[in-house]
Amino acid sequence: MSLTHYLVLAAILFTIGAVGVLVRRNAIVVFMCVELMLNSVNLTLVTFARASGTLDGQVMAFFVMVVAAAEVVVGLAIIMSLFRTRRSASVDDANLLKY
Amino acid sequence: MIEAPDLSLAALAPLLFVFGAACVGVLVEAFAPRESRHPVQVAVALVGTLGGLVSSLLLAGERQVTAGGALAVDGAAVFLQATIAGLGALSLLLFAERSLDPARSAFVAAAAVPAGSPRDRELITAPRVQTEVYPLATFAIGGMMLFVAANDLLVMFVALEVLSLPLYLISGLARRRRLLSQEAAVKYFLLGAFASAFFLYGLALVYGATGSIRLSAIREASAGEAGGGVLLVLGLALLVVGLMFKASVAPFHAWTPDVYQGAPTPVTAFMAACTKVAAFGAILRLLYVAFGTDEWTWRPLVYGIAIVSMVVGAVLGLTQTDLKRMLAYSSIAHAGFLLTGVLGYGSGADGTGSGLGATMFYLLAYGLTTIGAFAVLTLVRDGDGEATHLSKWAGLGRRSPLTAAVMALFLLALAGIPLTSGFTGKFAVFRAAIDDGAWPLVVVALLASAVAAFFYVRVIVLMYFSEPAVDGPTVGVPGLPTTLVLAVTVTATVVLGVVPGAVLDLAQQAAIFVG
Amino acid sequence: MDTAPADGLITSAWLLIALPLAGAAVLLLGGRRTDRWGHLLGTGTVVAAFVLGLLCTLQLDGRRLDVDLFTFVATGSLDVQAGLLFDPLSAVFVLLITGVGALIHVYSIGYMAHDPRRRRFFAYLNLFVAAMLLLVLGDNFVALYVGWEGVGLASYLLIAFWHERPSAATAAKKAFIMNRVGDVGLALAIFLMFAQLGTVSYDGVFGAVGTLAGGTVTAIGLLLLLGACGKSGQFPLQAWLPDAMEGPTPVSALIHAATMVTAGVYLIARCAPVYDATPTARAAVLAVGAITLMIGAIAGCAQDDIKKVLAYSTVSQIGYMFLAVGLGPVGYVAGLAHLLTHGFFKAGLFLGAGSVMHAMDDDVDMRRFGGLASRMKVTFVTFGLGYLALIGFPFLSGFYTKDAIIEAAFDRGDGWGYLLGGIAILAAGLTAFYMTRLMLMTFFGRPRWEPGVHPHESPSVMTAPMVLLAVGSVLAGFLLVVAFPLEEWLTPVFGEPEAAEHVVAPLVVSILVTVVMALGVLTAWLFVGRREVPVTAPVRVSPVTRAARRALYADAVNESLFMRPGQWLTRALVFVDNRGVDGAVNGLAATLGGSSSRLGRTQTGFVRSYALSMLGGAVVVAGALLAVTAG
Amino acid sequence: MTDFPWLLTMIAVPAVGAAVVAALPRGREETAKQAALGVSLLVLLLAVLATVAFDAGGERFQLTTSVPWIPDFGVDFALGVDGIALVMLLLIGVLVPVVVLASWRDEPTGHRSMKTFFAWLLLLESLMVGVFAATDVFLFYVFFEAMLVPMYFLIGSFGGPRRQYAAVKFFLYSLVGGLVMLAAVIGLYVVSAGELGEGTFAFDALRGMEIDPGMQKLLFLGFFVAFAIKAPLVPFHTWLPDSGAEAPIGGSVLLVGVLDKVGTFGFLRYCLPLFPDASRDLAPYVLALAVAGVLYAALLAMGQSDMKRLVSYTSIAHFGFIALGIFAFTTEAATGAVLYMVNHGIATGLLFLVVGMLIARGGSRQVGDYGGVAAQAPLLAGVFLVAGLASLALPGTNSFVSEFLVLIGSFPTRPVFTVLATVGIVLAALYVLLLYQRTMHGPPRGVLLEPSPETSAPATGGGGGATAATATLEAPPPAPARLRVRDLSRRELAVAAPMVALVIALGVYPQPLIDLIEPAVAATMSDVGADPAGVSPEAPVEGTD
Repeated sequence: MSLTHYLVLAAILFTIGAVGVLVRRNAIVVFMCVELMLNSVNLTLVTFARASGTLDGQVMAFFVMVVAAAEVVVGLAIIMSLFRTRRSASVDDANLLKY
Repeated sequence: MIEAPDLSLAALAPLLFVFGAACVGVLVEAFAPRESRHPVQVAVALVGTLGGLVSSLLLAGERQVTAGGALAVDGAAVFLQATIAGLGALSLLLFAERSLDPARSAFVAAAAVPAGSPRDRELITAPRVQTEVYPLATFAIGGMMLFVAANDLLVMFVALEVLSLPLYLISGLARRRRLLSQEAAVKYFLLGAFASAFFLYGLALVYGATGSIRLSAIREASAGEAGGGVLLVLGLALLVVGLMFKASVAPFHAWTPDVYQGAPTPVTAFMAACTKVAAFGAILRLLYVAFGTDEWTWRPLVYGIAIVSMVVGAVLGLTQTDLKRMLAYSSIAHAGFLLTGVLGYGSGADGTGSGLGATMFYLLAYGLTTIGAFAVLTLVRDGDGEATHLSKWAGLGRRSPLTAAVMALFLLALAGIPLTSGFTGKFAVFRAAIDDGAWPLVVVALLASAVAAFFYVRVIVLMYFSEPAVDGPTVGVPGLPTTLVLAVTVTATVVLGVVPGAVLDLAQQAAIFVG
Repeated sequence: MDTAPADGLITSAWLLIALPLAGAAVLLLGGRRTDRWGHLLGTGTVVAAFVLGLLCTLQLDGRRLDVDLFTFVATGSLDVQAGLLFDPLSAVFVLLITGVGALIHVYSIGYMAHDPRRRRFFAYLNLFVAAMLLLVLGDNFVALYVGWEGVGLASYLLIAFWHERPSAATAAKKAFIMNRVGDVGLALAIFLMFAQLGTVSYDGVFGAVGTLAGGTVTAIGLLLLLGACGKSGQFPLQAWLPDAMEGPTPVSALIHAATMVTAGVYLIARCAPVYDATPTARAAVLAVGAITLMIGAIAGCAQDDIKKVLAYSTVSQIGYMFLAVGLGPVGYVAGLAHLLTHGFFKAGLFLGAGSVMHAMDDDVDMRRFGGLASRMKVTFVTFGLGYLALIGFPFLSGFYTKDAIIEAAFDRGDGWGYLLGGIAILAAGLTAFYMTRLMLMTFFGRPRWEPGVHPHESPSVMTAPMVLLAVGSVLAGFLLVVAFPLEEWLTPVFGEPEAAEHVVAPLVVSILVTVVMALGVLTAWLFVGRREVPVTAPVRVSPVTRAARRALYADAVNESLFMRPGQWLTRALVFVDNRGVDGAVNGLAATLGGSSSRLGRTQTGFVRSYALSMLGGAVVVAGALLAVTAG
Repeated sequence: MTDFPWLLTMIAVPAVGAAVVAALPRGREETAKQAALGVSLLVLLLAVLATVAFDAGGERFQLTTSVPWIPDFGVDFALGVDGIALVMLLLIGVLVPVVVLASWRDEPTGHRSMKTFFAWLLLLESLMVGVFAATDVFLFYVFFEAMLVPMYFLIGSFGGPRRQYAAVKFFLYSLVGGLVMLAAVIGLYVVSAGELGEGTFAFDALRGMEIDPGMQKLLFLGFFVAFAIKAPLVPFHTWLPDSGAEAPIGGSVLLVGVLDKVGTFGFLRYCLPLFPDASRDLAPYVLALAVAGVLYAALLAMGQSDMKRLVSYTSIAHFGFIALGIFAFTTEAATGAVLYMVNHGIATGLLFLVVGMLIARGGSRQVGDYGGVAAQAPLLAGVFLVAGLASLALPGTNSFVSEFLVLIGSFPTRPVFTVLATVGIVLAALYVLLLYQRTMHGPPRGVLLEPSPETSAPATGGGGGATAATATLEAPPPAPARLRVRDLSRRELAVAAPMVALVIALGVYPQPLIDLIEPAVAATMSDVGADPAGVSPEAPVEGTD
């Protein structure tokens, strides 16, 4: 398996994540799809690190994980408060602001 | 033996001040007694941001790359940091306003209490003030200041998140109309995270294409066409998408009206002013430093995006009936105008154009005016908080001439009428663009300005030439913080319009990127 | 001929204009304070001007003198000096204007005695005299033009003097507008002269006419003729003059009979050097004169309004004058002589008509007159003398001057000459017919007065001018043609008279004209004098009569050719402007607004559609970038 | 005397005056009026003194002041006047006090204080002086656009029933024009940076540039559109009837009298000298618009039932004449055009003022609501007539001289356009006399009719209007109808008298103004490649013998 395969896999994952964001209604799932996108990036980074023979990419992956974790904290908090108010985590229900 | 990275503390002083204040703020939140928290938090945040402002002003003329090459402390960075710190301090003053809302604050007392619950109704009028917004906002300011100085893509990404995450939170902290506020936060968060993912993927691709994420290294690599090609171009595209999102440039603007409308007005002011500055700082740095030699690639792209943004902002703004939403569309249109300045990079790859300085001046002028405009919005209230519906503003000129006059000034500045800062800024960016041969773009920009002027003028018509509504809003008497903000922004709007020479000169001198 | 700077009394020729102008200014600005003595001041200034004019004329001695006043407009190569030219031609006009003007001022003191606005009437009359004097005294075309439009204004003010009457207001407007049409011609002639010659002074233009291309001279001549037609009520701009009778009768006498309407004749005579150089334009003058001559005479035959009859008569008589000046050098003097005698007898006739109206409670319908000869002896006698002078009764004024014109026409010697002469003789017969009809209907027959009307003679302040004018009507022709020939007086202007080669012997012409005149009188007596005149005009009349009553449909033509299409055009343009031009702008605004709300619908409020738009944007951006890179 | 900063003072005095008037406490309306009158008279005095200090035969620009303003853009705060600008300053000096006096007792419709009105008026005066006195293109542009704001508020706050629509329309039209011009201004700067090495906005420096013809056309169009909207040429004119009709009378006078002249002034000052080749190439098109405007607007004026709209349309026709004079490229015509700018300000200003006086009496702008006024208000009718005659350019009034100069000067170079425009003088007579006849002549009728005696008694109470209206339906028609109209008051006479005097004086002796104007016009003509000495006759003139 060449490195290209990893890159393609990562791209597929990224796409799945992006499409997930578009098609899923549950805010948590949408958010998980974003996380999937981030992780596909991690895969890409690690692949490139491997290709260039340096560790930079792998270090970056760690950075991304940390940031993702922080994002989870913030995100869950926000989604939680929405859920508690509306008793629903569907992003389509949050539709007061428009036009 | 690992070498410690070179770290110029002096050059990092603005960042250190702000982040330091943010950390202290967290500690205060944890340890200070509830009664004394508010003044202390405000003081800490202001000291931090003003310290950042002062220290960045002292850094004027500084040109170095520090922190192991991760940060570039150059003219542009310092100018934008000072701008962000200053605008941030003004926003914080708006946060700190306590005399307008009967409940003493624009922010929710307990964010965890479900909106609309009995406890929430109880709290809505309780004079309890929550102070977590101050450290959060200070972190965001710090993130923004880091953003504009980031000399490598990873730092840029981290800064992006540092500035975004607190913003997501404080967007949802409105005391009134909490449902809207929460919805705004969710939308902002989900879309922001989505955009971050794009940015990050772009980062990865650029890394793959060039083997580095240092801007200067990317520049060399792209110039040499060594690792260029498709990966680099795709990477550039995705990076741009991530940044344009933050700058609320169409077609990545969709969140802007909703979030501007839903977020607490001081936060909207903060976002409109500071986020825009930070995002454009990063765009400029990315395009000029990393892809400065690749000008031919991004130029048509920015050209097109600028047109879309101006047209969408101006046209959609026409039919808005909510002032905050209207200002959001105005912000989208202004993002387009700013992009015309970005195009004034200079012929060839040497970057001799006046675009950088012009754009930075525009950012400063726009930031000050827009904060002022939102500050006026906080004054006009009815029983349900701020009265942002356009119809409520009818006849305001008769009811409260001073408020209306100040608002009219800001609107005229946003429309770009001479003798206001908006005109100077527009003139500067358009000149830069025409200088670079982009006159068709400028013509479009001018037409868009004309269209946009219609909705600004419509507000003035309502305020001055209409009969006051019977159940019209009341105009609150602002406390010291808001008064201060209004004084500063009004003065700046007029001064930058009438005698802009010194500041323009400053921006032009600061228009230097290193790295 | 050289122009010399003025000397002696003539240096103060500007006072001729200034005196009546000052009178007008005092009366207009002075307000009610001047009500008591305003008419005296107004009359006094004109009398003073007459005396001054007379003295100047006596000093003139056939010279051509220039009075330079000040620089009116000088820019670039245009240099218009405000200056006066006092030469035999202008002297003749000065005397006519101030002389007849003074008499009519005196008459007006009585005629307007009971009008609360008498002061203003005199102010306007003074204004007219001043403008008319400027017209004839100016030494360049711009001064002429200023006077030209000035008399138009005075005419407007005076026709609309009783402006509560809508008919008066409309008539005044009509007069001004039709005059303006003519003025366009005059203005364009001036522009053309300036463009071609770089000057607008008489000396400059006339001196250089010879250098111009023939077509240009013809164009100038035709444009000047258009101006002359407007002012003098000549075809095709004749329709305003009869309507102008809405003004007080002294106005009709002074402006619309004796002086202003003859300005066209003055213009053509003054521009003799131009017309001498262009046979084409001269032919046009002839044609205009001949056509108008007939139109006026025919229309005059069918009018019942005493002033309208006189008005059409004026139109017709000025046609004679145009015919004369159109004949070229041989005709100028004849035309001007007729102009002067016509000034006397037509003014006298109008004053007489005013006296009659005064007696008949301002009624003008001759069908309700009749038998006034015994009640108003002075009026009858003076009017009768004027009548005889007009129809060319032997040895009265009209006899001399009209015959001269007819002779000159025959003297052309070609077929056209016979045609023109024939027309002129025919018109003389028609003149005799309609004037006799007027006399018979007014002064003879059974009284047909409205109940309550008690005719009486007018006061002496009115009759005195009538008597003087009647004397003039009787003698002027003899004096001007035989005793002190006008021809000699005007020699410095038009050059030595050529020895006329008569095609038809003058005696033959005179006899012919007299016979035709007698036929006209006879016919009138047959039609009117022998029968009872119906008090209301008969409805069932021949098409010829109907056409004559409506003045050969001149108004109808104007209305259907200009007025109605103009109104339609205006209405259409208002629609175009509101819906088209403004509509386009408003439509653009509406389109923007519409697209705004339609585009606004894309802001659905759903996060997922926002994300989709972002993803779409990202794909487009990436695609575009790749395309740019690849291409 | 010439060292004194006349122009700066003329800008500063009304600006300070505006601030003072605005800062007066509420309820001091009388003080505000007096202060405004005093300040405007002071400006008039300054304008006259500046004219005295001006040497007609001297340098092109005099009384100059120049201070660096925005060095980064190469902008100077540079003031200076040539003869053309100077006569416009004189016009401003004359019109503003008259307008102040005319607005003395205006009852504002928007319940807004007259204090604000006068403050805006003075600010407008300051900016108007600035726009004519600027010799830096950027500075000119700034004044050009800033001028919109006070006018916008004057229309919007103090105008008629449709003032909102009119104000927005005015603002947007002008703004669009201004923005297009902004592009050209920037373009000019960029071009100058290429041509002269350093970007500049100084008029004198820009004048000497040789710009590429294609670029010239673009820049010319940029300026032209702005000016053609300001001094409305067909088809950019539709804002003026709305604004002219809805603005308060004083606003209309200044709008049409001065503000719109900036457009024609701009043609002459900026379009011709800066872009001579483009001006020559595009002149036929401009002339076509101008002449179309003369005829089209005159016909439209006849079709108007609203007096103020009518007068606005007449102004559009007059602007056509001015544009014709400017783009005929002869000294005579251009001098006439400048003179026209002054004279039109006075004549149409007077017409607006007197129409305003009539409207103040009847409360209606409709022509059809008046009739027979002359019988009972002879002074009003007299002033109306003088204004109307000046509008139709009767000789003896000031407009004649300018219209005549325009036409006679245009004829040699543009005979066809001139002939068409000359037809316009007939139409001018038509619309003026129609208006005059309908309102002033004829039997008394319309809104000013006196209610019959028996109905006026109960109408002394509150709702007099309604009572009178219902009563007249029942009452038999009163035998001799009379109008309830008073003639001009002393204040109104004080407004009209100086204007009438100017109409006559400048009609009889215009040469002093021409002497002021001509050198600057000649300089402009040589810039555009025409012979500054004027038209040379086509046929050689031989000595008169």
